Amino acid sequence: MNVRLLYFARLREAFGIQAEEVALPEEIRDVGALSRWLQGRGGAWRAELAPGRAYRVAVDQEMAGASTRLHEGAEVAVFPPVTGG
Amino acid sequence: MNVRLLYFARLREAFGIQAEEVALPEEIRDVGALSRWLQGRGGAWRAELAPGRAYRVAVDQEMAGASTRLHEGAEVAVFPPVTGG
Amino acid sequence: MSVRVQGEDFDAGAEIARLRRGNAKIGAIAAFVGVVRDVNDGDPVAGMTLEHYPGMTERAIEAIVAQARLRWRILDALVIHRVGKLAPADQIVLVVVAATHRGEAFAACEFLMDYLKTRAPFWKKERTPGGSRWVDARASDDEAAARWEPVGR
Amino acid sequence: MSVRVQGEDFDAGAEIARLRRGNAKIGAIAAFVGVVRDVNDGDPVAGMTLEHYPGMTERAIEAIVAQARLRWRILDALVIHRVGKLAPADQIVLVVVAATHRGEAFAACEFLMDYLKTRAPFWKKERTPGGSRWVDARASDDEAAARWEPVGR
Repeated sequence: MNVRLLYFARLREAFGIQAEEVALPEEIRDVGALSRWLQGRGGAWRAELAPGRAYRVAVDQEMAGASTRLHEGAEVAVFPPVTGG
Repeated sequence: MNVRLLYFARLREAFGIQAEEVALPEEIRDVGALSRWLQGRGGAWRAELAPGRAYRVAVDQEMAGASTRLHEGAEVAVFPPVTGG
Repeated sequence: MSVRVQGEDFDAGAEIARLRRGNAKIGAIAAFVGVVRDVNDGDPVAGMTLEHYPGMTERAIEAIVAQARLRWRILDALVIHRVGKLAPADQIVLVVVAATHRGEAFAACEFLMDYLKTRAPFWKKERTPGGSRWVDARASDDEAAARWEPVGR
Repeated sequence: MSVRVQGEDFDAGAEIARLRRGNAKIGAIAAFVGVVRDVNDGDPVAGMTLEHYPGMTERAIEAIVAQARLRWRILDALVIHRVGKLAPADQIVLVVVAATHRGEAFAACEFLMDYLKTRAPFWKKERTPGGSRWVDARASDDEAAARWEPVGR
């Protein structure tokens, strides 16, 4: 499954990347699995997305939870808790 | 005791008077007694100031209760509940 | 802190800008504008006249602002209340509160409005097709003001 | 109802005036202006940069406004949120809510601000003498937003 990943703010800087297109292994079907897959990259990925770290995921621009399903062509954004206003 | 009485809004119109200087009998020493004394004038005075009617009294521009004492030269205002804003 | 009772209209944006200037601690400004509606209690309203008690009005509003300052850490506040003849869509009242944080700005602004409605000596007389009538005090306004008592949050 | 995300400053007074025009049912306007402070968490702040998630930002704010409309009878609402580089005393955000009665205008305006703070994808990076730093989310903002849940008043 191909998805587009976006990173914002502190996570964008920590990962050194703003956006990427990735082909996910077949078993990665929801946000929780995607997060563990990204942690597998090690380094900043493991540190920033480890259990207990505060980050948020949106799928197709809607806030998502660990069980939110992914789909072909999804836009998945990973970012810190928001601090606007 | 000489006091200056002011009336506002609906009460000003009902009494047909905006302000008056009165020399109170010696026994009229607080707001409650003043109100009963004014009711004694009859007509609109009795009707508007009767027990159960909603009106407010300020002494020297501070909201007052029935037991608020009067004094020589006091400015006493009688008016309906306020409706500003 | 500033209180004005006036016949003239006001410019809410200019007042907010003036309040903001020169205090870099301000992080939050809550403002309220009250406007004359064209309908009240189901009747069309052609306009209204606001009567007040000169002298006591300013004192009462200043006392309300002083209470707000005791309750919340506010940096500045402005109350402008108009009197005299007003037409539908005319502005009646402006309350602006500046604070470091928004929660205090909102709370103090709403408190000032609720207390203005129930503690400041203004009276509205509406012009309707059936003639002029004094507006009755609303129980809902007394209830709104009562929310803030007793002191303590 | 109108949502704008923009780099340019805004004129709160002009926006309030625009919202008021042409709706004679409006009796109450509550407005909030957020301003960049020169100090945060005890450190002097020389300025900040607001990053956002284009596309999702507008959707998220529109969803928040739609929620406010379900909860309160509001006649109109406006949200303007700036992005990019800002200096102390610059305006960040404007929320204006028009309603028939003030209680609903105040509640919806504060709700919109609380939800903007916790639901809309904006991130602040402050410039301080010690370097730039991303602002951490505040527990107090989560608590402020949580006040509005569950639905029902």
